[in-house]
Amino acid sequence: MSQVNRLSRGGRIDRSQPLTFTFNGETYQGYAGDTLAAALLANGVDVIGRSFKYSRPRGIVAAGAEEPNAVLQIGSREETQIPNVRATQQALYSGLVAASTNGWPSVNNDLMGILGKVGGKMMPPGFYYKTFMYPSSLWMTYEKYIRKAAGLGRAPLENDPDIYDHINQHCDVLVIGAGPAGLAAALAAGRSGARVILADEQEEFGGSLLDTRETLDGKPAAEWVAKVVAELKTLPEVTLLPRATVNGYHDHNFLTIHERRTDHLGETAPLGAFSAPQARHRVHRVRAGRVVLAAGAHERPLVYANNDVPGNMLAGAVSTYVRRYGVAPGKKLVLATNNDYAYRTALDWLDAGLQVVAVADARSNPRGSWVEEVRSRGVRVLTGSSVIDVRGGKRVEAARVAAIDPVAMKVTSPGEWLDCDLVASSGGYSPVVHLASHLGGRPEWREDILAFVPGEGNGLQKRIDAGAVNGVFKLGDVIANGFEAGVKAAAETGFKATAGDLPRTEKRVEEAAIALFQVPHEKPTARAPKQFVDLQNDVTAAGIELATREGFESVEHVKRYTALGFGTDQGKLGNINGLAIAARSMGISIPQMGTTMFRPNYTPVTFGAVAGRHCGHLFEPKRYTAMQAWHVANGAEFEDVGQWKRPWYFPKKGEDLHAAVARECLAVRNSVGILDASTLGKIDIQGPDAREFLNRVYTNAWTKLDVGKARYGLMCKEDGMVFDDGVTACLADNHFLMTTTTGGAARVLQWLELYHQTEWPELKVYFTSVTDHWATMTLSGPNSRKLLAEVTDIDLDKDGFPFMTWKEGNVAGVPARVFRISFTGELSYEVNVQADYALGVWEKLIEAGKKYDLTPYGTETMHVLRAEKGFIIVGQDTDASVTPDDLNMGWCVGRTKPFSWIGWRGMNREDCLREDRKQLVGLKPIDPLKVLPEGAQLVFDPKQSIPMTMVGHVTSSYMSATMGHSFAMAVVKGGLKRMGERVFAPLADGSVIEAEIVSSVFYDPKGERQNV
Amino acid sequence: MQRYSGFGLFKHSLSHHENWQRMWRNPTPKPVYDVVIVGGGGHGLATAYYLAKEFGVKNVAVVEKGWLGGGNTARNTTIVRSNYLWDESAQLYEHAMKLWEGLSQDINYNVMYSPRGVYNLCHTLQDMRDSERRVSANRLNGIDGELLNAEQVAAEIPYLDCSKNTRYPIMGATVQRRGGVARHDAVAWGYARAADAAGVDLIQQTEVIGFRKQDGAVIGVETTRGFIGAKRVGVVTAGNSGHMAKLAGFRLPIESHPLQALVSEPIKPIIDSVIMSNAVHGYISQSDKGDLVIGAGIDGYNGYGQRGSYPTIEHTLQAIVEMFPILSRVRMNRQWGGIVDTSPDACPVISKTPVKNLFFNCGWGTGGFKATPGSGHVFAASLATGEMHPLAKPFALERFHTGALIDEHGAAAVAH
Amino acid sequence: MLHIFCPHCGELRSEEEFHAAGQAHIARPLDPNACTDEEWGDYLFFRDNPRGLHHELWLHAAGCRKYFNATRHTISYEILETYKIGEKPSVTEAGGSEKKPVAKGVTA
Amino acid sequence: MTAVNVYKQRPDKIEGQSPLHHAGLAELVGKGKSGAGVHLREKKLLGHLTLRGDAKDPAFAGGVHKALGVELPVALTLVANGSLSLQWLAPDEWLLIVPRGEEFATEKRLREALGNELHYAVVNVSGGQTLLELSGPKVREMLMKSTSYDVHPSNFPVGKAVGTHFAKTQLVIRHTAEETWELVVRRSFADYIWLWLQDASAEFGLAIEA
Repeated sequence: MSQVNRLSRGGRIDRSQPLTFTFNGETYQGYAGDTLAAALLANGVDVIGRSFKYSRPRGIVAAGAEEPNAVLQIGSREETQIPNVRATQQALYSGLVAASTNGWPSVNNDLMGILGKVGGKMMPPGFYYKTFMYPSSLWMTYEKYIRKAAGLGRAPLENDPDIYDHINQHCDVLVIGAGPAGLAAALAAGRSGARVILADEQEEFGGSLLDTRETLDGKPAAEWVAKVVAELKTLPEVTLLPRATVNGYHDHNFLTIHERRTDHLGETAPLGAFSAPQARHRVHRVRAGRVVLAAGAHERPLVYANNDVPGNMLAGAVSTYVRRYGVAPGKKLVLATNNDYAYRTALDWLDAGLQVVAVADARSNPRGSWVEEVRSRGVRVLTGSSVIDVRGGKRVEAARVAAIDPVAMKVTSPGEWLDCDLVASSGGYSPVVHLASHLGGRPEWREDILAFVPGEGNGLQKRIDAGAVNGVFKLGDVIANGFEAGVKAAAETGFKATAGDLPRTEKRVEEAAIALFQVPHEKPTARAPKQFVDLQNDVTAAGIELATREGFESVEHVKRYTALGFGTDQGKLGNINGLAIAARSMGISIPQMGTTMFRPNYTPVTFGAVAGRHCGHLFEPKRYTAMQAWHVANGAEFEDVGQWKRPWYFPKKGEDLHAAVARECLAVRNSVGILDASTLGKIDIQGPDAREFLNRVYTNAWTKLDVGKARYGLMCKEDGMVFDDGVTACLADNHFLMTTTTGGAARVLQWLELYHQTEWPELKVYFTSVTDHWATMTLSGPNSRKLLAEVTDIDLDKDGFPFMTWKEGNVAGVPARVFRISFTGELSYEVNVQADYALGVWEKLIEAGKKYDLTPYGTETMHVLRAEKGFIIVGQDTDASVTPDDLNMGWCVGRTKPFSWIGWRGMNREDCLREDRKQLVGLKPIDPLKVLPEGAQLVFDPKQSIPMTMVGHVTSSYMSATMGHSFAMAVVKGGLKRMGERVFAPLADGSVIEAEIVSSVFYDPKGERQNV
Repeated sequence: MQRYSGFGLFKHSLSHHENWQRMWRNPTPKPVYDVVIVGGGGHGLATAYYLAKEFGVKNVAVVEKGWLGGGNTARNTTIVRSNYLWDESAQLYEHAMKLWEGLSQDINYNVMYSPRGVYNLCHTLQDMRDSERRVSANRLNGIDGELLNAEQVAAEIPYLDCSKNTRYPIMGATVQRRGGVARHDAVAWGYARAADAAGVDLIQQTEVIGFRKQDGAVIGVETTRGFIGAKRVGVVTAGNSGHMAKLAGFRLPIESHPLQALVSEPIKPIIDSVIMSNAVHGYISQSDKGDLVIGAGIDGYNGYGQRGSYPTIEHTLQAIVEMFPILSRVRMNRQWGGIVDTSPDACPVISKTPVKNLFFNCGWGTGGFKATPGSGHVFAASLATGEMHPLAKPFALERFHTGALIDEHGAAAVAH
Repeated sequence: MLHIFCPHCGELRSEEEFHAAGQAHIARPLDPNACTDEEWGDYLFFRDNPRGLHHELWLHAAGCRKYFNATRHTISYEILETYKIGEKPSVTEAGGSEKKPVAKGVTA
Repeated sequence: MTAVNVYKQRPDKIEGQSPLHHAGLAELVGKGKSGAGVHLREKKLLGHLTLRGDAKDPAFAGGVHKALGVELPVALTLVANGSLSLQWLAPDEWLLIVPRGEEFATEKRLREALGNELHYAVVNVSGGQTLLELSGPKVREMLMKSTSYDVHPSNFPVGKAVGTHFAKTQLVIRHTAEETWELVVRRSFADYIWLWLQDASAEFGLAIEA
């Protein structure tokens, strides 16, 4: 099909660059410079989709972000599918594949449309709340069918081949919108030397100037645009961002811009410089000193009967298609308006050599310059009239124009049907106030222009409005307003600016519009043919009236009940008409009705773009120890602990977790194992009050810990609940090294700082994280001493270097601090070296350990071994409701310490002193081969019917290769006084595991093995 | 009350829907009520409804500063579940769940309760332990719950990335199949209509600006439309509870934070259950209109602005794309914020207060919507008798003094 | 995203560098053991949570790692001042200060 | 010195492995794209010391000056003396970077100068962090993709150094010459930062330098 609607001349398209694309499987041609919408209109495509609720045929209405109907599926391949692309904002590229998002079997022959016609009468707003209730069991079935009708486009089913990224911008002045006001503002501010960003959602800068019939300095306005843009490009501190929509205006003048960098080139981003992937979209995260909001205004359509039939368009959009794209979306135009500006469309249409059947102006006696110009060119201008109804199925065939009384909402003449194929309407202009309201600022109604403008609001936005958004519509005034805004914005950020030269504009008389938010019909609204307010959601004037009749009186209620403004256009087209209709039906004024809240985004933003590069391998840091390469080379499986990757176990060929762990456990118990313990938090503490500080933050006493010794400590929060634990060593009188759990390292340090900085600044102490500086490897097992002795100059004599002490010396030629502490219950040495040298030490230990069958072990084996000893893991055996006494660790509570340390008062509250609290005990399953699931709930009476009385749960549970039976740790109500009693774990499969309550220390209760 | 049904809809279509009645009246406040409920959100309206319907207290007013259901009821992500860890909360939420199951019929308003299954993903060994603990507790409390392994999760949730390549590979999940979603606005409107029909006065656009007290007991509320007397007052003003407490002269163990959510553009159904993840911090479901409904954790600072900070939105969508890489090209339509009253143990406060005859129901944190019917029911029972309903008793303010907290943090670190 | 002036670094930084740490000026009782359960519970859990000016504690986590105080309006999110630990706010709800929030803010 | 345990932690003769050892940077030298906009060099295995003390106390400030030959830098700045640099991290905290192996002697010198009466701390953190030097015409733009801190020269002149948010972690950025910047990176995050830098630099071309 040729481009039947393409004009032979004019427009900013490049007729020498034809581009082929497909829509719903048909191949078409457009030109470089087209939007997809322009190209579809050029090819005479009338029906672009079907409406959401009634499945009525719909065509293109607008030329920009306010388009409600032309919402298409783009993409030729599964992984590049993009749902819900507005054809008016998609540049045409060669090979573009587009399709309608609904309509079955096709948009032109849609079976749902028949259902819509028949059932439509039964689908007023909120109909679904009133039905599908009986019988209750059937809702899920109803829902299944309702969901079949859901949605517009579809998500791809394969992963996105494209990447997206972010950039952080800081500027003195952010100018939003590069129409006449924005260009002027950017120029004024940019010339001052201020850092300026100019962002505009369109493919090129210029806004309305790209298609206006008005002149500047007697020349086409686009020439002025080109001159300004050329100068802006020479200013080093000015950043120009076309195809970039400012979508969110957040607190403290932080804004987000969604830049579509390659969507005009194809459905997936081509490789860029250095053959690197280019980001398809980029989000600019902008902190702006001042914002100049020059977002323009959206034209409102008139709301008349059957105003959704394809061929009903916005007047301004018709001009845009004609003048910017060289496309005439019809032959015979009827124009309906309530204002002067729309007359430009009639003139543009005439200039294109096409027929204007009539202009229907709701005003009784319009005499503006453009009106007179239209009259002078022989066009029939019907005053005091409007289009009140339209005829046509998939395309407008005729429009009925009649005299109306817009105040009384009456049709006052029989009117006449005028044959036409295009009805262009204009109901006035709504400033694009969205961004100005993102922080809650309420727009203000201006009766003189019949529109909401951005309110002074609450002063939270450092924002200056310019141009149409500010209610300034005359071109000369708009540019002057832009210059003023730019100068002011620069001045307020410390730059001296002067306004640019105002280009000369045409002199003319412009007259005010009159209010016309719904065109009357002979029949009452409820009985008239459908008058659509929100096209995407099939919201009609009758629906809005019904909502108010049912008591939905707040604007938010009306919105929610009718779905007005819930579409992907977010009500840009219909909201003002809708709330005016609601106001009228309740007998209140528009400002009394108010607007709904505007929230980001102004237009939809790709998920991937919001996520940026923070996905896949960059989703979150993976933290590694210095021995990571060795672990990987030796087949470790890893466990996520916080952000760390820790070796979980080291399977040998054919081993599963259980086999590997059994082997690793036995190796430690019988010979020697090695663990990478580098991830434990380590905090260097220096200062004369270090000891006092420890006394205050640990539950136990630190006054008497000698230099050279180490001690285990528990930490509680002020509520007395255990929060972290670890061993702290006294390195010198005023010098300690604290260890924390892996996951707790950062929060413990922060907590120490909190108390030091806010409560006890008088204590002389400094905390420094040395977690990353030290690498730690634990040798554990009866042969650890022999092994270590081979590579160290430290005297390992058991009396000279006893349990819970530390020594300095060389290990494998590297200076080390060695701690004789044990988390396995075996003779153990924790070797700490500067992390840069750790891999070498580790490898030498592995080499030297061969003769002892030195076995690397992971966290799982560590967990089993420590559990055999009854050592807790904070976070596994505790949650935030466990006191030291609950853990049977009263020995670690300094009940007589003079200072009321953190946690002491909390653990002495009434509820913490109950005798029947859940207490940590050991469990020995009666069947030694059954391993209790970790987390399993416990009961005393397995015969009780549901709900059962739960008395605790299993916190840790393993099969012990050493002991040859399963065992567990658990918290049980009053458990410490129930030794020898039975508990039961009723499992999901119906079985019950029975276990005896025993001491939580299963292995070597006297601690003889670690103390040799 | 005009009864709703498919037949009624057909009948009204013949008269062009011109004869539908108001869903609720716009009454002038009476001088005095037996019970005044402050806050016309889901919980307040449910309280009023059950007071009138089940507890025979019909002289009731709901005083709402804005529009009915305009607070968190209008801003949440509509998830319904009852799989809580501790007995006290599990029983309360399960009470709500049972009411959800017959709610549309009870109030003759389709709230679209859709038990499509709620999955909580496990990404670490500790997640798995915690999940076993919770599911096991649910089961023994008579609440449905299953723990799935990674293969089962992959089979049940299409398009979820269950590979080992993710930052935090999925190890399993819990599922509560009776859990799901409901239509949030419909809950408020349905309760409002039913309460109105039962005689409750719904007084909108009227803000409570003080509590009038006599001898240490409340005797009514001062409002922007004057004094309204009451024998008992129930405050259910999520997001503003601290402010109400201040007006009443005491403090609460509550801090109000922004909680953000967002929706995509409507797309064809692709997510047919509710999927939540603590570790990557996001959750997602899809509405019957096709919008992906997405949320995450709260912002760290106190805030009543009904908006939060942008990085929270970024982190949330990073989590969603990490879980469902195919959604990367889908687009976010709108974001918004609610105000959540967070309590130290992530459990609500349903309690008497230092002021006699003044009751508070607050502190639901991120989980209030799902409790709406149960919360309203037990609060109504308490307001009717002046004594706390047994299910409400553990949630009294005293627990913050005795230390008997009900710590649900472990079970739900992510907002929902 | 908030823009917060760190009184130690002496410049405005993005919220991403900070952690909010709750209400400021909650002093730990000097003698906890003398507190009743009720007093201790009040210290632990009960907060002003104002709808309006809030004195709160922040940590410059990515910067100087120092805690400091801010006076912030909880509806408008406007920050009226930041000040060091140990200092008193100059803007208070009660006190008549020169500095007034530009807005009370709005909620829907 | 008895109140604090100070000892030599670095071996003399053994070659260590810097936090980016596994990345094999040495093998990548010269293999980058020509015309690269970003050049990366790991200044590895240097001596890093954290210094804590009261800047307002002349004894402390004087002692530091005596030991190091530089004044304590004021907020957000960096001073250098030959191969030694001293950077403000916080009102009571500085980062001192010295050539490899000099950290022990430097710490001793500091402790001698500061004496036993003052309350201060010196902590060797050499193993815990590394320095990445980025240079080239596109470094600033690459940094803009990585941090929300304003790296425009009007806000971030040469000689400034800030701790800030970077990608999804935190680090210190130092502006050392017009087109040269340094990142102070914690060891366990080094791999993540390396992955991030490669990704963020790809569009500008990345070259590794020895």
